[in-house]
Amino acid sequence: MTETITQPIKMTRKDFVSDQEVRWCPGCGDYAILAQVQKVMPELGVAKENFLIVSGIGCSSRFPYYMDTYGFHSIHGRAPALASGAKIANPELSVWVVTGDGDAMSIGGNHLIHTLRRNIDMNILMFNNRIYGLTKGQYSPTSELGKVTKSSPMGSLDYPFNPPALALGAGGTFIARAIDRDQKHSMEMIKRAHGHKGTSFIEYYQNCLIFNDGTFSDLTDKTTKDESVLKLEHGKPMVFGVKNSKGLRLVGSQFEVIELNGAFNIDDVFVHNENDKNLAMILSELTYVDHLPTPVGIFYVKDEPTYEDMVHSQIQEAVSNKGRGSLEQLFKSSNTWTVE
Amino acid sequence: MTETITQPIKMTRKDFVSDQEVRWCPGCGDYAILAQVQKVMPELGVAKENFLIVSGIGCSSRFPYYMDTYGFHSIHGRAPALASGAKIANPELSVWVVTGDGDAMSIGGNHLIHTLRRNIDMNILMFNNRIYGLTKGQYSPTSELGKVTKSSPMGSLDYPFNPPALALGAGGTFIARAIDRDQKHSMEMIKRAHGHKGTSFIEYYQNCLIFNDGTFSDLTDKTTKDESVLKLEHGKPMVFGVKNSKGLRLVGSQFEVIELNGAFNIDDVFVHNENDKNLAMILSELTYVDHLPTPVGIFYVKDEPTYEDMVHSQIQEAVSNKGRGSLEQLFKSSNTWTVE
Amino acid sequence: MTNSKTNVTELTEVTIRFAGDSGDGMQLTGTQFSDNTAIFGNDLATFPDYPSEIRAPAGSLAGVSSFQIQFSKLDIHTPGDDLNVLVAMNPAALKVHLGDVKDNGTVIINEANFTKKNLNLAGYDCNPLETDLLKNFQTVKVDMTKLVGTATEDLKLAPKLIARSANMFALGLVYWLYGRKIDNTVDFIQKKFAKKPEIVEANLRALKAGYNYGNTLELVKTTYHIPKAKFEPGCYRNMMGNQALAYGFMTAAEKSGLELFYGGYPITPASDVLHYLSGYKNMGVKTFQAEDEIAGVVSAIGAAYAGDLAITATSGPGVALKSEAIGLAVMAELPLVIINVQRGGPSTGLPTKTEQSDLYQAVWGRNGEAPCVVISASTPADCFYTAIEAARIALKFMIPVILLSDGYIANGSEPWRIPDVDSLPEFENHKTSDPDGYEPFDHSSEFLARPWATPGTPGLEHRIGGLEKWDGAGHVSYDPENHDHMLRLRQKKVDIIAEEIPDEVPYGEASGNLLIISWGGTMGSVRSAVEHIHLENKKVSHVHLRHLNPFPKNLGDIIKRFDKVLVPELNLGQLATMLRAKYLVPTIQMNINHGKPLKTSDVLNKINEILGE
Amino acid sequence: MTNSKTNVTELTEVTIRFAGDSGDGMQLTGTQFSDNTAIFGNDLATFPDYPSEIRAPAGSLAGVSSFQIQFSKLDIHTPGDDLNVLVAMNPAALKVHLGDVKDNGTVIINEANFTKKNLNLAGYDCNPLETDLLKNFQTVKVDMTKLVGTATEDLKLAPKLIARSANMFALGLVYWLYGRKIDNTVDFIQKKFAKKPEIVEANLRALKAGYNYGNTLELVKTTYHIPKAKFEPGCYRNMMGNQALAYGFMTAAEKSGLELFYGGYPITPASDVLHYLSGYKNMGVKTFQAEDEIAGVVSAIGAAYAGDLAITATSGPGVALKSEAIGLAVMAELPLVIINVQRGGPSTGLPTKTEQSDLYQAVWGRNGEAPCVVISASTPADCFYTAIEAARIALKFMIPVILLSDGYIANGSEPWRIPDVDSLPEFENHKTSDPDGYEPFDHSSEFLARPWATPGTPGLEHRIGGLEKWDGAGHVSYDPENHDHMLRLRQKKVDIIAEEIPDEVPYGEASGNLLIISWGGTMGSVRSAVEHIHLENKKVSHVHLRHLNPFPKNLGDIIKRFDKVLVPELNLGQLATMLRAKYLVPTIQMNINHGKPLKTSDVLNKINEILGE
Ligand SMILES: Cc1ncc(C[n+]2csc(CCOP(=O)(O)OP(=O)(O)O)c2C)c(N)n1
Ligand SMILES: Cc1ncc(C[n+]2csc(CCOP(=O)(O)OP(=O)(O)O)c2C)c(N)n1
Ligand code: SF4
Ligand code: SF4
Ligand SMILES: [Mg+2]
Ligand SMILES: [Mg+2]
Repeated sequence: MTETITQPIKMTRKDFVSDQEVRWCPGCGDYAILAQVQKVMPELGVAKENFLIVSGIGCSSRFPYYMDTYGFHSIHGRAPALASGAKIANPELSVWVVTGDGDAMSIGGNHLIHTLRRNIDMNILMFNNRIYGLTKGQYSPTSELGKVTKSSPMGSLDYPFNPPALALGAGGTFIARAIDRDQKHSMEMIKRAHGHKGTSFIEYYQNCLIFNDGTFSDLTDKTTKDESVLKLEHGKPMVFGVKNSKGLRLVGSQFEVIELNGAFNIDDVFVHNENDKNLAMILSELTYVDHLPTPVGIFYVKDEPTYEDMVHSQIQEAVSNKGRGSLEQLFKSSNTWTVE
Repeated sequence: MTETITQPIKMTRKDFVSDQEVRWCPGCGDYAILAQVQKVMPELGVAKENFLIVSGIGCSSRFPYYMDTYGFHSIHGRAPALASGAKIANPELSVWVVTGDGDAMSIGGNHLIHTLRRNIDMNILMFNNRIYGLTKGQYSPTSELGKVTKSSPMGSLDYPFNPPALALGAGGTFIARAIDRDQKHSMEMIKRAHGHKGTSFIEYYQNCLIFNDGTFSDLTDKTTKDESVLKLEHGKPMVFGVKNSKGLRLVGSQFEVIELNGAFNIDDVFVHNENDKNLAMILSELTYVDHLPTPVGIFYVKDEPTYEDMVHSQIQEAVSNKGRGSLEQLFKSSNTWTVE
Repeated sequence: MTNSKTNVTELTEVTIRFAGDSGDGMQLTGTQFSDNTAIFGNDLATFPDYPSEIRAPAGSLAGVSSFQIQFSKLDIHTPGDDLNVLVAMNPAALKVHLGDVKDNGTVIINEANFTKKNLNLAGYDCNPLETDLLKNFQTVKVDMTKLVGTATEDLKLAPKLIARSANMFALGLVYWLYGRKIDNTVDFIQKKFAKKPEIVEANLRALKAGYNYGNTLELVKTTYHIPKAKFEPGCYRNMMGNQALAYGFMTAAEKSGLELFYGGYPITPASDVLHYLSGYKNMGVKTFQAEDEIAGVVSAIGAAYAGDLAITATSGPGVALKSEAIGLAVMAELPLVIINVQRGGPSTGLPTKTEQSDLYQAVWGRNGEAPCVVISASTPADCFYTAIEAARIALKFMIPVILLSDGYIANGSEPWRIPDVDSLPEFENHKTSDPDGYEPFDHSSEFLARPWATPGTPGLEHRIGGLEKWDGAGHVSYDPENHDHMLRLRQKKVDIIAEEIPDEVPYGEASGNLLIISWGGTMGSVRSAVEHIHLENKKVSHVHLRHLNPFPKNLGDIIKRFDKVLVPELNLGQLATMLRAKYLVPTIQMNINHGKPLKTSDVLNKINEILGE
Repeated sequence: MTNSKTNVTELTEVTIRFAGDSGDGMQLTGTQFSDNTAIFGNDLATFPDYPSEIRAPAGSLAGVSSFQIQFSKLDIHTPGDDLNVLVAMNPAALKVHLGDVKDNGTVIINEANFTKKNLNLAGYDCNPLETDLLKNFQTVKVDMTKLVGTATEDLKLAPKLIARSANMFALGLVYWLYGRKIDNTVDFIQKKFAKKPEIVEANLRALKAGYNYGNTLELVKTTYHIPKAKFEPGCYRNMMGNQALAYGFMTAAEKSGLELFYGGYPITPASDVLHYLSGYKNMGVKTFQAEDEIAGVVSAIGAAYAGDLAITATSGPGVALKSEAIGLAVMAELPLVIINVQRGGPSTGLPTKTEQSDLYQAVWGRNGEAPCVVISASTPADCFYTAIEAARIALKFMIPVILLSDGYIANGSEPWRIPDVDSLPEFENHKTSDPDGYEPFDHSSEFLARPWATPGTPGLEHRIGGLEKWDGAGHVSYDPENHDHMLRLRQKKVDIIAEEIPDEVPYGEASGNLLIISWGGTMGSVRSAVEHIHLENKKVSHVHLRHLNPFPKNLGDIIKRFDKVLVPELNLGQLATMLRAKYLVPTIQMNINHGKPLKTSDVLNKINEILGE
């Protein structure tokens, strides 16, 4: 049930570039992510023909066209469900879902949470630009309250979803956050997602130059990013700020910022444990808190049997208990009578 | 925008009993909940004609027929969306959604999480019997892993949702749990839900006698319930067990049971704070943990402006800024020219 | 075995309905009777009718559950119209069903349940057993519960268990009335309740008590004998419609060398397809109970892309939800079967009742020009062959197929001649692994089927999706001419299937005064009516369509050879609309929407009315 | 103002297309030209055509954006077929659009963009300005970018801003060519960019530079004059289709004394309805951007139950998702309008292109017998009146109405005579507050509309839902006769609307050789073709249907008076199927699916072909 390696020839990024012209706005964050994925895939030890990339509808969802793998550009919101069927049908495949904040969290919210709870082995990359790009700029379920857009000229009135919190609440077993502009870290996240057997969810902050430029600039601008990004690393204290001069400590159920220059030192800083769900939930709450940094990296990982593995073990179990069924047997599995 | 009290005559339970014969299996937990709601409603100070009960499809969703209020038995999974429209259209109404674990969390999961994040003022009572009752007994998204049902003869393979965790992850502002058999506590929960301005979500444990009898018997049987139920009360220490002999304390990010007879006393017990979201999330994780009690009561409450209030204030603001629009104005709102 | 003083009369066919409260075990009783009847050798058809509510209050009208069976020495097609025998276990059952009993028919009653409370619940002001309501019937009143109590006195059973065993008493009595042996049912009871010996004993004693009661008490003057029917030689079993669908798709999977994937969400009356399939893990069946109907069909589309024989089953409201995704399957040209076990609509409608009102939806219910193949099953056993046909078409033509069944045939049953496994055809499919000249949307094959390159196949990497595609290469294309071409090509993919399915042969003469065209579950009633009318030498013929889109290619020619065309349907005229649009033929409609199967007698009346005009 | 050496030729009508890269501002240029033309007093119609991709790569074929306008001294109905003038701002625009220019038409080119890179991107091997590709046209090659640069030299602008202002140069040039004043556009620029004086200045200089360039350089020998059209007296403005829908529903709400509720999910090309409505909070409009289409329509059903005028707008894939809920609205008999701004299907299809292929879906795309009223808009301004008609029917008959528009009329524009607010009719509705004899499903009113008792009304508490309901009392009913009755009643609710809508009056004579029946956005092209053919005294008449379900009651009679019936549609024959089924009339189909509006010339050719047969 593991992805087989049939292709010993070393692949490169080019092997994953399709012949289709890339059609995103020049400067769109999607380009960076595409490059990151194209760079990571050759290194995963998976034969090229075993990759399947499924998407919904949105700017982000055009992704499969640009990858020289099997790909399915499906309908709006349904990619996780399509990917589930494909993975159950053929567990050998390395299945990837590329989706947007609208695709995954608005129309597709239900499939997303159900896929997460079922723990079907796939890697969901949600490009969160906090806007509907393809339909030209309405607010999305991750847009901040009060956002002025085409459909909310006086400001939007919906409180946004907090994607890692929702994914954790749904029972997800791998929850991470990456940023389009941080190539090294993002590639690391993609690799880890691939390595996780079960549903991996990466919230990928992505800049939409046209309709929502700069939403994440705090986290990407050289001058501000140190202060605003908290890089989560398993087993490491949660430090951030210029020269890691700050840290987080847990008081009761709340995080507090401490300065590591006087009263506090590194031992007072809470150490990240990516296997602690309670911690992950508390960390996810930092997403929209102004005076606390935004965590990126792996919030949570848990190893649990995947849905499709259980499907196939039930089949094996049934076969070994009852023997492989035949049509003959099936047809005669109830009272029969013979007419001569 | 508050529910107006136009009916000074004191109402009783009978005022809320419709002329329709109640058609649940004898002994179904739904009867108890119906009685609880019928007893609470007359006390809420809301005129009878202002109640609107919306449901989806399922045994539980037949609820509106039995209430002598306005009611809409809609389609499977869509009750929160229908209720949203009604509440936005007429914020004077006291809107209630009655739904099942399948209706709310399977087909209706998306509307549920979006309603929760928008904080539209309504009270959602989700009758969780951890089974599909009306369709005669398939496992539901809240059924425990390995459940043998008509559609899972070798045991179900889906990890269940944890409803309070999902609701918290979605951004809910009032999350509680009640049990059909505990009338007094449940009525208290209903009242509190009504009192909360915003989306209230009550996970109502409900026994399905026919297809899932006894799922909650641990929590309702006299002999076991003290040990297995943790009643959350704001500002009170989290004690449970026979004669409240046990308590929970928080160590780092994890709860631990302590016995209150020796090394520990009541001061070591964590005090519940229904306004602490981090705490609520950690508590919600106790749902499926064998050696820890199951919390019931209010996990979390937060006061935040409701969606429909914001809609109507935008309208008011627009009117006061631009004046109430007229068709005349509207028609001439762009370049015009006159032909004589 | 029959008491010497009782006469035995031979009959051609009989219709019996067992009716009682949901808790009275009528479905089990009926199933036992029909299994027994089948094994005896009659032809038969059954029709179970459940209340919609889960356990409606005991004794209420809404809580009545019934099971009807017609059995015969001849070939029959329906569970019968009017009843020879009604078994009414309580007043509500009598109230609901008495109107269907023939004059002078037999009504068997469990007096025990005719209590004041039950009479009230049924809306009887006074006890019908004490009025002359039953005077036109042969009434057999027995306090079954009491007699079961007596027969089990020594066991000291709980009164509840005694009351619950009354159904076996009734069954025994009816076995006696039709000169049947009880052995099969004895076996069944012993197996079914093996772990509960008390229940076994209670049921066996009740069964025998009922049988002996008839035998010894000269209850009625005559018992009946219905000789064996003439069946084609072979091995037979009973088969229900939804079961036959499950069997059909498992067969198709085996015969095509594919694995079977089922993605779906429970809904009455389709859920049993999922239930049956989930029980055959040892045949490699993968069932995925999805979060909703959309995920059900979309997961199946994913499985189809990945190379499985993929199906989904639902009912009308579920198809509505799936319709966007079915359009995707049309665009992606993937093999997929969507089963719709129809129920009463619109909206939630009458969810436990039968109807044929989703034909429009199947043919026309999608955005854009999104033609699908539509076929329908006509009897419970026919569901097996219709499933195979659906899979065959989907695989051969790389196209989604909608299979229409309905609540009536889904839950009904009839004897099924078990086919020889080897005689069942193998299936073609379009899997490919050859990169040479491969194009994902290559339509150069005879029937326009595109190649099926599944993920995992080296060198055939490609992308598909819901945007318009360039014929051949399959990349996204906004080219105006290509779009027009592709719309017509997808339509043609459906239309040319008409070339490949067998011509229709009317039942009856090739020309005449009246042609009846029907589809789906009305097959039996219409055929029976036509058989009747043939006895009067009338020139009436019958075409029962399995293929609804496309129609068989000679249908237009057949129609031309008749003066009039009658289209009976359980809707407001959906097939009629299709026939009128396609053949510009005036149709006479017969539309009855009672949530029940069509009655042979109604068809017969309509035929006579038309011929008499 | 025109240079003395240039002749002025008078023309009846002209078609111009502005085409360039998505970044070239063609939509703005086109809109300015049409506003100006409207104010001048020509009749006009416009057609913007966007690329489907958000900012496809600059210079690519996929990135070409265009705006077409036809203007005339006569009454016109379409944005025109072939072009008198093409403005091509880059090689890709030339490549895509040159084929549509009339022989000897004018092609205005911004030479600046004919760089090697752009030529490559457009797929030109060599520069078409240097070949004889343009020899059949009057070609005006200008390095607009350079000239704008010169004109703004003193401002020291960024090259990007200069390049972006080239569109104003082109606009100025075309203004000059048609003898128009630039004042309106000057005003517009000043207002629009008020906060960015640099941009104002750049644009104004470019505009004037273009104008003067024509004026001073004797660029062409002739300029043109298109005299004012004769309009009905009144006050006019330009109106786009989606905008007109929004205005229509706001008007309906005011006129019915109801509040307007919009629930919906964005989708091309319907999103603008939401955008417009969300801008009118000061008219009390409540817009709810839902999580998906299902929540969009279901929230509207909730709002309708609560007493608002409730609408939802989407396109075909969205209607597919809404179809289950529309069935609920049918069952609940609530007033509701579902707008479908159609686009190319099936599935995601050609999302930014126009088509008429969701008619089947509107009429037949639901489970069960779920009849809805279906009406369609035919021009941008007609959307206003169609919206009012939809709301009127929904409220008067307590029924869901599907309103079909399409991408072509949604984004197109035409002059709209602003109606006198008081002359617009008030609306009836069925709100009730009288408990006396109240029954929720009382159908005793003239048109079978049930009373509308909204939550909050004392004494009228009641329950509704999707299960079959007892006529009158409205409680759940499984009664067979009642179900049949209710199915027919709901069908009748639609059918009797035919009694109440005006009879159709064919354009042209009442009888003749050929009747053309069309619907929706093809109105203009068909009408133009028929006007042409009337000049030849041919007996061709035209019926353009607004009401598609039910049809106007005299449609069958009209059809009988013609030898032949032609049904032109942008699909594979959906209205044709409906007409055939209803009237058993053979239809000649004309089906073009290019994702573009129908061409007048194609209709004309088809008419001639038929008449010539
Ligand atoms: C059923 C359906 N509804 C609506 C749409 C229109 N639509 C396409 S993409 C999209 C949202 C895109 O937003 P997101 O998922 O955030 O992707 P992005 O473009 O921002 O990458 C919408 C509303 C559609 N294609 N199908
Ligand atoms: C669109 C649609 N899909 C499926 C169904 C069938 N259905 C009705 S209720 C139900 C699930 C009921 O479970 P739950 O919500 O837990 O309610 P319960 O009966 O247990 O109270 C299902 C699958 C339906 N009515 N409509
Ligand atoms: S609209 Fe935004 S998200 Fe879409 S391609 Fe352009 S920049 Fe990227
Ligand atoms: S099936 Fe279960 S949930 Fe439904 S009415 Fe019966 S006991 Fe209650
Ligand atoms: Mg987005
Ligand atoms: Mg349930």
